[in-house]
Amino acid sequence: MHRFANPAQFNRLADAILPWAIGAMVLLFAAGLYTAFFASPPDYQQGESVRVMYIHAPAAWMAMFIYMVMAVASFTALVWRHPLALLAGRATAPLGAMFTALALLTGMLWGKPMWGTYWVWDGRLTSVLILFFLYLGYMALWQSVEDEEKAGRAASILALVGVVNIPIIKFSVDWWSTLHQPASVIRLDGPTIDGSMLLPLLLMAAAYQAYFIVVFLWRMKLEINRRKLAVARQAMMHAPVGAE
Amino acid sequence: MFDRLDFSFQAGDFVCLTGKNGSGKSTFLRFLAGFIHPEQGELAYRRADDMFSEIVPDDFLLSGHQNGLKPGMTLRENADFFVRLMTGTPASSSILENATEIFSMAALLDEPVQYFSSGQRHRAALMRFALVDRQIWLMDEPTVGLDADNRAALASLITGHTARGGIVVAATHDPLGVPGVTLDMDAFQPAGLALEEAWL
Amino acid sequence: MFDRLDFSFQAGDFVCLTGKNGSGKSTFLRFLAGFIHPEQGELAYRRADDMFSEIVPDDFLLSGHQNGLKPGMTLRENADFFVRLMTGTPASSSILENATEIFSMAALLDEPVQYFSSGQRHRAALMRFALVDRQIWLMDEPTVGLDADNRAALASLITGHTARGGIVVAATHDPLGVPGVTLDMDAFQPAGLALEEAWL
Amino acid sequence: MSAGQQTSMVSVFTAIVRRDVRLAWSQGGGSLLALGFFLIAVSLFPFGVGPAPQVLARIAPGVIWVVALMAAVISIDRLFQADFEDGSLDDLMLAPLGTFGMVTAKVLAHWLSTTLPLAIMAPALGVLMNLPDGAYATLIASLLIGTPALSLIGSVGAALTVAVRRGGVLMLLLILPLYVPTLIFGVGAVDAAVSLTDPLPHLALLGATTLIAAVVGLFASTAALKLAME
Amino acid sequence: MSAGQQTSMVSVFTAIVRRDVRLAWSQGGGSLLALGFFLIAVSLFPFGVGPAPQVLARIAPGVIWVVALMAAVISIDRLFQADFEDGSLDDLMLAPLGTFGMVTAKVLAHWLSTTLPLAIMAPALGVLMNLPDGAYATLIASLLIGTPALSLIGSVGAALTVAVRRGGVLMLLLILPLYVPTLIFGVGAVDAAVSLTDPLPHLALLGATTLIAAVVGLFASTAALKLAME
Ligand code: HEM
Ligand SMILES: Nc1ncnc2c1ncn2[C@@H]1O[C@H](COP(=O)(O)OP(=O)(O)OP(=O)(O)O)[C@@H](O)[C@H]1O
Ligand SMILES: Nc1ncnc2c1ncn2[C@@H]1O[C@H](COP(=O)(O)OP(=O)(O)OP(=O)(O)O)[C@@H](O)[C@H]1O
Ligand SMILES: [Mg+2]
Ligand SMILES: [Mg+2]
Repeated sequence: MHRFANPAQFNRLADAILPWAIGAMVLLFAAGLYTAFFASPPDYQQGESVRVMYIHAPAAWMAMFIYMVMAVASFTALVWRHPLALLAGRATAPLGAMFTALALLTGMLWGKPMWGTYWVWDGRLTSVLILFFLYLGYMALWQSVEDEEKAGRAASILALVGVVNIPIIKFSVDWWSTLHQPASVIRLDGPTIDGSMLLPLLLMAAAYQAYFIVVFLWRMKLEINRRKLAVARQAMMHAPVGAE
Repeated sequence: MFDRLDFSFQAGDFVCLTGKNGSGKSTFLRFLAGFIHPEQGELAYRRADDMFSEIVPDDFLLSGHQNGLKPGMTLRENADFFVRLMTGTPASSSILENATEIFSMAALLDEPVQYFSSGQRHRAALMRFALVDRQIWLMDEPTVGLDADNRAALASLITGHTARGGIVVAATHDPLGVPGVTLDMDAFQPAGLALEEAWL
Repeated sequence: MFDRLDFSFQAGDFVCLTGKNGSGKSTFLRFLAGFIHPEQGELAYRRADDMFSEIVPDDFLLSGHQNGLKPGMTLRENADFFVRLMTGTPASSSILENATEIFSMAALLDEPVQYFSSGQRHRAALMRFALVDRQIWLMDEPTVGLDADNRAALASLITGHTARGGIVVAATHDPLGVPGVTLDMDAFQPAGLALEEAWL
Repeated sequence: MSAGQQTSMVSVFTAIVRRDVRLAWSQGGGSLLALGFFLIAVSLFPFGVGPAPQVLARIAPGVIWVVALMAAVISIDRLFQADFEDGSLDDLMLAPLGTFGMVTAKVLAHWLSTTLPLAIMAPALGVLMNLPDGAYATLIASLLIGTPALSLIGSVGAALTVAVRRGGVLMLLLILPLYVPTLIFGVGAVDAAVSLTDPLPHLALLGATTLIAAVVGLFASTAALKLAME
Repeated sequence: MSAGQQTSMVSVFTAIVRRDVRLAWSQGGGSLLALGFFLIAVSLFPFGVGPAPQVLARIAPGVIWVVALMAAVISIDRLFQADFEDGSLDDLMLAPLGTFGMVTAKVLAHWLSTTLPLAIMAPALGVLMNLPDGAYATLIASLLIGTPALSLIGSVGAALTVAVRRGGVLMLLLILPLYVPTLIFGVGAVDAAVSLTDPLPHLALLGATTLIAAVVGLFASTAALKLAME
């Protein structure tokens, strides 16, 4: 595990994975978008607007998934003081916030034709909104503490406290009987959705995953370089006069 | 933060940390007090019973750049809370009297700290060393803003403590007039380098 | 606040305020800068054209117990804002260079002030005297936290200013090593009495 | 020896609680101001929403709870920061009680001095907002059960932002989302009382939230505080 | 000579405005956080009041205005305090611009950096609160006209409490009552738009309030600030 603690090792690993991940991402997006918008039937109830689902549902899954990644990274950073884990948390947060925003926006756009309003204060919707706020808080905390290391660890504590929200999102539809429909794919007794709609849904989910991996690796490399630069600058600042 | 820093203090030492601005004196004191954890290496502490152990915060008193006084409370209330906090018992009047005498604070004892001048505040903060009995005193720039009389009082307070077997570590730019070891922080590897190796 | 305080400074003077803690040095400096108004008596100021006038704030620079630096901005940004604030023009690079050299701050110029040690911060604050051209410098404990090299730099900065006809008033407990008048605040009536008379 | 040690820890604990309660109520302390904020902010709503009694009654439980929550958060923002700025946090952490005990004492003091008085003052605001007669007991009960969670969760935010300038508002951002469950169950209880159904299930959930907040909050605050002092 | 003097004053003024806007938006500055507070606090109300769309729509203008007001007050509390604590207020007051000009520059910077963005963000919150479609233009207009008053009145409170620890909440108490006229006319305008009547008279009164706040606020802040520095 401490093999990856070395930034150089990590960079090499990332460079090896990236081309494959980018290829997979392009293919999956092409296939996913094609099946979602051209090669799948309109819903007998919702008509063409069902196609929003292929964007919306996987985005919502990603929003929760990325939060868990961030929480695991935070836990690793706090307990084992793993320097790369801090950066991993920092690299994931904007992605998570982006997918959460995407789920919120597509949900709102979908809500207008389906429910007649952009927004209702339904349990599922509000807990996703809270998730969005948690991402924002995490990023704000990173921004506002002066010392990088400290900032990251403080944000990690917040991320762990916020994990409480994930089960609330997942089960809110079951606890409160509300407008939002319950899970039909990710459930214990197997998916209850028709195969023609399941395929594009899964393809889009895979495409989002690939996108996540690509951007995550890019951002990690960026963070590592930024960090290196900061350390070098600090070293220069503290170099004894005339030492070099 | 520091490289190649290897030293030990023992009972009765007065250690004077000197060094240029930014050489790490304040950081080092906070490190000794256990606020900052070393990236490598360790800090060990040998008790009278000859067992090595981790640092126990009970053995320290630290006075830093801030003075730790509540401006709205009088000096007496501040001192009383400090003693309760550190020992769990109220300050006995003899201890309080003794502590106020050292820096001649008696006239100010029942004044709210917010009306003190900067030097008076600093003296009030230094009173802690006479209020509570701890072995290791960590002082960051203890002479700041003190007039000549009070510097002398500080010096004799420190001498008394080391004579009783206490340890005093003081970071200062002004000679305190107390004989002791001088640790020049400029001599150690500056900050940032230990980190650098891992990242570059 | 003070009773029987009657004095005058003139161009080229270096005035060293001394006195016990709480004798009113800081208060006196803020009074000179026009922040505090006298209860009785007045403060007059004679310009080169031989006219008496009220104090004009344009002629002062004050450095107090706080340093007036924004922690999130770099030293260069802080200095640049200070010059713009005081003159309305951006800091010329030659002036900035000269000012950083005096307290050897060149290496820190592009670092955010929040990472400075206490002495580095204080030096950054003292740079103001070299950044802007004002006749009267008011300094409250300018030596605090400075190491030996920088104290010497401060002394020569002051000497240079008085030689050019400037006035420097400094409250300090450490001898600065600059020849000048010493004004001992202990010699004046202590605080509170002026008020008392009016009420008794 | 061990018993003596024990007693002394208890008295260190009470010394911290008493000091903090005293500071909160003294000149410039936060409690009176939190109460004032509670009072004024709630009384702004009739200006904003209009004086129609049935509208006010409809939104009364929600407004009272939301503003109580803001008052709590505004007063807790300096739970550690004031001590951090004047250096006494160093002393508190070097005290023999340890950081966890110290945090517990300070949170308890905040609840006693600030959020508990909010609960006691709430009925008066209920009158301003036309709260129906039957709901007062539940309003007080819900606030009594829920306000410790406000102090506990707030302390996490206060500890996380202790070393940050302008921590206060950042803390709001971190903490308000975490207050949502407390708010939902608290208002739920009062609403149930207003509509003459049983508020007990809501109160039970509220109590559970407070318990979780106690465990998670105290540990997270301690960790965050140690971090901030590095 | 006099003209040269003039130009230099203008550039001192802009230097202060630019610095303050920059600080407000930089790491740890207040603007982003005020916006975050605005967003989060408004979204707490549906939790408190319940999700019924028509109730939300009914109280939307009031809630948005009240919370905008709190966001303004929370961000303005350190208008002078931050500079006071780090000593740069001394410099600002010794600058050739004079205290009145300096105060004007700082208030302008606060409006540009914080309260103006609140006005711009308000429509998004209107959606959350189910504000009727026809009212958005008036909501923005009322906030654009009314928010300068929030900065101006707030600056008086900030100046009065500058030397006080925990000024923030004390300031709330001083300032919130003074905000009432702005609040009433601002909400009045939006309510008029909701009920399809003419909002212009309300907006005119709101503008008058802002003008009065400009005159009284700047002088009062200057006087209060000079007093605090003694
Ligand atoms: C802003 C509004 C919305 C938000 C925040 C939101 C949130 C979510 C979340 C978190 C999931 C993942 C559920 C899980 O895996 O358990 C999800 C899935 C889904 N949402 Fe939404 N949603 C919104 C609006 C809508 C609307 C308007 C519709 C359509 C009527 C809709 C239909 C769906 C469907 C069909 C799924 C997939 C369910 C599954 O198969 O698991 N959502 N949404
Ligand atoms: N805000 C205040 N309100 C009332 N009295 C004050 C205030 N500030 C200072 N004093 C009192 O005025 C006196 C002079 O204080 P001042 O700070 O000028 O002393 P000083 O000579 O600078 O002392 P030091 O050497 O400690 O800095 C002190 O006795 C102090 O108690
Ligand atoms: N919070 C911080 N983050 C990053 N670097 C810091 C921080 N605090 C201090 N430093 C850096 O650590 C170095 C040591 O600082 P420290 O305050 O220990 O110096 P010092 O020896 O006490 O100096 P002085 O004599 O000026 O008080 C400085 O170069 C400073 O820039
Ligand atoms: Mg230091
Ligand atoms: Mg002084």
